[in-house]
Amino acid sequence: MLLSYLPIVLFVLLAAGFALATLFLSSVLGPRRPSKDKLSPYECGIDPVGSARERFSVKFYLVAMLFIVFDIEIVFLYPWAVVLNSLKLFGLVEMIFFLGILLVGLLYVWKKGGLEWTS
Amino acid sequence: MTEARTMTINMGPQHPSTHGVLRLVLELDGEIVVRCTPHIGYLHTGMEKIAESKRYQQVIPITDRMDYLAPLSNNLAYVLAVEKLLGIEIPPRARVIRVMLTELTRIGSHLVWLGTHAIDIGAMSVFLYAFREREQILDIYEQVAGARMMSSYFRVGGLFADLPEGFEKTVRSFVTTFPDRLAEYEDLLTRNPIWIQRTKGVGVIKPEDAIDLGLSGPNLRACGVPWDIRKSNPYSGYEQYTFEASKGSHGDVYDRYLCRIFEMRQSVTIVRQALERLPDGPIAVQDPKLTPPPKPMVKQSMEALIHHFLLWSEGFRAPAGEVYQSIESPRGEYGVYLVSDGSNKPYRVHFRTPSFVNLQSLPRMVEGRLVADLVAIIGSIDIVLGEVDR
Amino acid sequence: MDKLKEAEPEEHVTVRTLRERLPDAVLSTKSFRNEITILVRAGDIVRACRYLKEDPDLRYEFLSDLTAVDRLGEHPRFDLVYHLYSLQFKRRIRLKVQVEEGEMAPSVTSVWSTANWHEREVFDMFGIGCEGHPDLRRILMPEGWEGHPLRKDYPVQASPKWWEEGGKSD
Amino acid sequence: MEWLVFAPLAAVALATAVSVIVLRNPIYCALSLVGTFFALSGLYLLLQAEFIAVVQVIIYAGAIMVLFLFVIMLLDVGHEPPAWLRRDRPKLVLGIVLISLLLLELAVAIGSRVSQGIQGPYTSELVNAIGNTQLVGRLLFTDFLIPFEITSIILLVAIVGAMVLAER
Amino acid sequence: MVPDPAFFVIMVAKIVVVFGLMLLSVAYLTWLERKVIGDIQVRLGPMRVGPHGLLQPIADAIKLMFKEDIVPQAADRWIYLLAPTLALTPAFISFAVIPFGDRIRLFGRTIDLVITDVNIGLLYVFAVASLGIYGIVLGGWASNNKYALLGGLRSAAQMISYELSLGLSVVGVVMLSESLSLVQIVNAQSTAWFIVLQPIGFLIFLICAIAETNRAPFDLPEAETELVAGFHVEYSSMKFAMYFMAEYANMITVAAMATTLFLGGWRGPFLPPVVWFLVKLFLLIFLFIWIRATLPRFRYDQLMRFGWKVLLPVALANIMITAAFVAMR
Repeated sequence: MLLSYLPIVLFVLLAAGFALATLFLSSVLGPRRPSKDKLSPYECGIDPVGSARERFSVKFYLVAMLFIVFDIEIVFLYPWAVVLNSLKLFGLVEMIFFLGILLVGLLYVWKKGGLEWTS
Repeated sequence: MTEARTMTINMGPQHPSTHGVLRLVLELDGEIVVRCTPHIGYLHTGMEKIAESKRYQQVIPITDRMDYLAPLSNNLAYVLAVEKLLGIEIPPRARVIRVMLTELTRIGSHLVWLGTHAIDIGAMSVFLYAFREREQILDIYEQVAGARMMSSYFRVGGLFADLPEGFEKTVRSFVTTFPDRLAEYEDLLTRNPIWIQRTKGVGVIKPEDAIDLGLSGPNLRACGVPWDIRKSNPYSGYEQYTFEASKGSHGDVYDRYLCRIFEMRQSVTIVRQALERLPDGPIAVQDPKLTPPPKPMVKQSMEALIHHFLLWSEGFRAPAGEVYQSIESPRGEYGVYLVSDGSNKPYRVHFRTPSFVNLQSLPRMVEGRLVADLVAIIGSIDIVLGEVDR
Repeated sequence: MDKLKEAEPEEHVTVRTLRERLPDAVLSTKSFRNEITILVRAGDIVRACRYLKEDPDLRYEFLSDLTAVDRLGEHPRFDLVYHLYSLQFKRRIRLKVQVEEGEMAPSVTSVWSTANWHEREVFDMFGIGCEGHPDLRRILMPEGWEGHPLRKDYPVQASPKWWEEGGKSD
Repeated sequence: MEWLVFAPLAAVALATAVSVIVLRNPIYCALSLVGTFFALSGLYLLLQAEFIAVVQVIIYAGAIMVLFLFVIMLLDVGHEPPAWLRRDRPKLVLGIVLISLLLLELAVAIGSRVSQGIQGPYTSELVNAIGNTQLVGRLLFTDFLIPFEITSIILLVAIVGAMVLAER
Repeated sequence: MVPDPAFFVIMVAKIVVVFGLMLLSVAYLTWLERKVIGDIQVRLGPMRVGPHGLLQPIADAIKLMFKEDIVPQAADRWIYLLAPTLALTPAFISFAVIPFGDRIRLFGRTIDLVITDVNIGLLYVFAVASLGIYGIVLGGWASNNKYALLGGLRSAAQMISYELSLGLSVVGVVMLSESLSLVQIVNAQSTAWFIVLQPIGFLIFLICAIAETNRAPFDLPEAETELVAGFHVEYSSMKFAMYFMAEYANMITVAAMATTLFLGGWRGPFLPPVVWFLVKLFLLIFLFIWIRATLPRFRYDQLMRFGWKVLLPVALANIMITAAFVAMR
């Protein structure tokens, strides 16, 4: 079984090697004429005010946390889907419970306005 | 989770969707615009100052460069103001040609607006389609004036030259094909759900606010205020044409879009009517003190030569006084305030440009909305920075 | 050339009503090419504007334009020119206020928001300040600019001193 | 043969795990942790646990670390080492003691071969015959049904918790 | 158990050929896109370099190679360099498990036209896809540019949101084929393509695929007109090109996945399997390009709302309905 993963490893190495080689080549081939304006961050021709790395909207954390929860849910769905044919109705009922409980969570976030992005 | 701070970011002057060198300083909370401060003047060329040292006739090419998408509208407003100051009437043929060409200009300007507005919202194909049609309008400019953009075709007292041969055919073919093309653009946008989502209810401005902020043109009409100078205070004989002023009701980006599309259709009908009634006759007032005599005459008649020389070296003098003339340019009320001290140069010229005034409403429309809306709203106000900064 | 019949300014409804309601405000009236100009006393301009805007028979609710003229050599030196428009009655009227160099003119931003940028432009180009303006600073010229370009004593070919010194707009 | 795969993976896992603690820039730490997850995923693969291996990448590297990155980036946690590392002696001592205890425990466990555990009914041949995912599914939805359903409750709590945190 | 050396030779040959073809298709996809969009927009597209601009991608590559490689001063140098690599690598490696043809006989050997068939092929692709986010987020952050940061964050939020529905959309396929191996999934479609049995799943997959690859109308992360170029605004030279290549490689991958999962993979009458696979791939890519030329762009909040409030519930409902059918069978 491990042998079937060997091509993947080789493929990854090839792709990563290609990427690194490209990086290297362009840094060797390209000219280097740095200047102050060239090295400063682009902000439409005006010197930027403050740093780009500042505290950001809390919405992004919420998205990431919800994503984790639902990603875990999806991961549970695959083994279930693979064997559903043999689990029959039993499996269906199980999953209805599982998804039902999570749907409650989704509805909760929905009603609380967690899925609104403008406010 | 602590309180998120706002981030100050410059949008423009080097930005693809500020329609020129407009600089907006945005205060963002996430993606929501908390405050928007426009900074203008990056294209300030001091046109009003330059005009004070030019003879009346020489100011015309300067006006082209203000709203460079509608050069003939600028020409028209200026020459009308000078003619008002002089107290002269131009011959009917010149008037009809002026109307026809300013309406084509309106279509051309709205086409650029449509293309850029659409590409701002991501509908890139419309941009190229709109420019294809605008190209035909530039061809028409080229036919009459020799220049594709800065045509300076309207002159004080009439026109630069009579229409060339084949002109009517070109215009006729344009007005027959254009409505179908317009319908095609509408197919891509008007009922497109994404387009509607991006524009409906965005950048809403109430009619009383719009008046308070001095909005004019399609921006004002989209709020439901049916003010069109062509209707309310007709100039150049607009009262003789049948057309409708556009009218919206919600004052949002979508209504402004509909208004301009509607105006393009109306302009086509006006151009058609102008083609129908185009009379024969002179294209300028027959006053050698104001308009140059025909070139062959200059070569034969001493008097004509003197007039020609005087006009080119001294220009003409206008009576002392002041006038204000405004027209309905594609962007709204385009006014020219002219003060004369009786000499051959304007003592003071002021251009009341619609973009300058309309841009002022931007912060009121965008604050509290998303950056993406900002882009849609800028596009919908349809500003030209050459006109904002002058 | 000058053969057109002029209207009598004092017969114009706007002038009549304004004279009736604010007799002290109107200094003089004039008509040229059938355009009425009312010279208003500087201190009364805000009152006059508000009245013209709100009176149901006049309703000049739209401020078309606001600019200035430098009459160098005359006193007072500057004219501030207001172009008002009535959407309902389709009428235009021109108001004028005269200020001397160094004087401030009252701001009409409280009557029309649109006056904001216009007054900034007047300040930028002529150096006439408007009292009560919420945000009076240069608008077209860079913030560090010296002089006011549209004044008659500002040379057309001004020395580009500002650029030579490598000035930067904020 | 197995050692050939195991040794480098274990080395990578250890090295990246150490650099999570040692590196100063929190973003580098987070990326090192991603490296650890990959090495762990490889180890799972070595144990014939394909499903777990790939889930390790999806959940840990693909989801949880994204949240970490968000937090680090958006809060712009400083690049300086935390203050306790420099000043707070008692905590440092406590940490060393705890780590020593852990190591001791590990050593005892390895020495007494407790860790070998009991041979389960599912040999690797059997797993390969049925299919790893299929087997996980079959067991999860029959024998371990209750834990599975409880998971949904835990996830629900997580959703509510996230929402409450976001609202504050 | 050590397999014979021929196994390794074939394996390496397959890897090299597939990788080389991927690179070539990525390059020519840029040409194809410009040509197709040009045609839609009544213009010609590239015409100068070679006949019909056929050498344009090569010229572009050479030009980019020789461009100055700028690293902004305020940037985090190492992450700034690492990010494009992290974007490009995952974009290519998904293809390792996608079957692009039936087994063929060559030199007396049977060769499977897939680099490797693993039991969890489908999950492998998703795992790789979930890593694509790193290149974008890190690139946006490392640039220390506000536009880049905004673009990177948007992109991250968008990608994770649509990853959920993407994952859910194929659960129906898994139920019907009872396997996570892509080879098995193609085999399960010998009677009927899953697009027939899972039309809603296909639709959701397609929408999410477009969103995952950051293409119009979901091209917010780079939304030129708002964020100038989004997360890669500071990138120049080949580093910029790597993001570009990653986008197009991702496009090929998702089209190949859609083909494999819903359109019967390489299956089809008359023509050789590989040709069928390529035809389906091409049609999907053409669709992506067509959509880009036609539709305006979504707004960020609309996009998120659509992902969470429309796609997610619909995908869940689709699963339950499919499950009911499978369980009652």
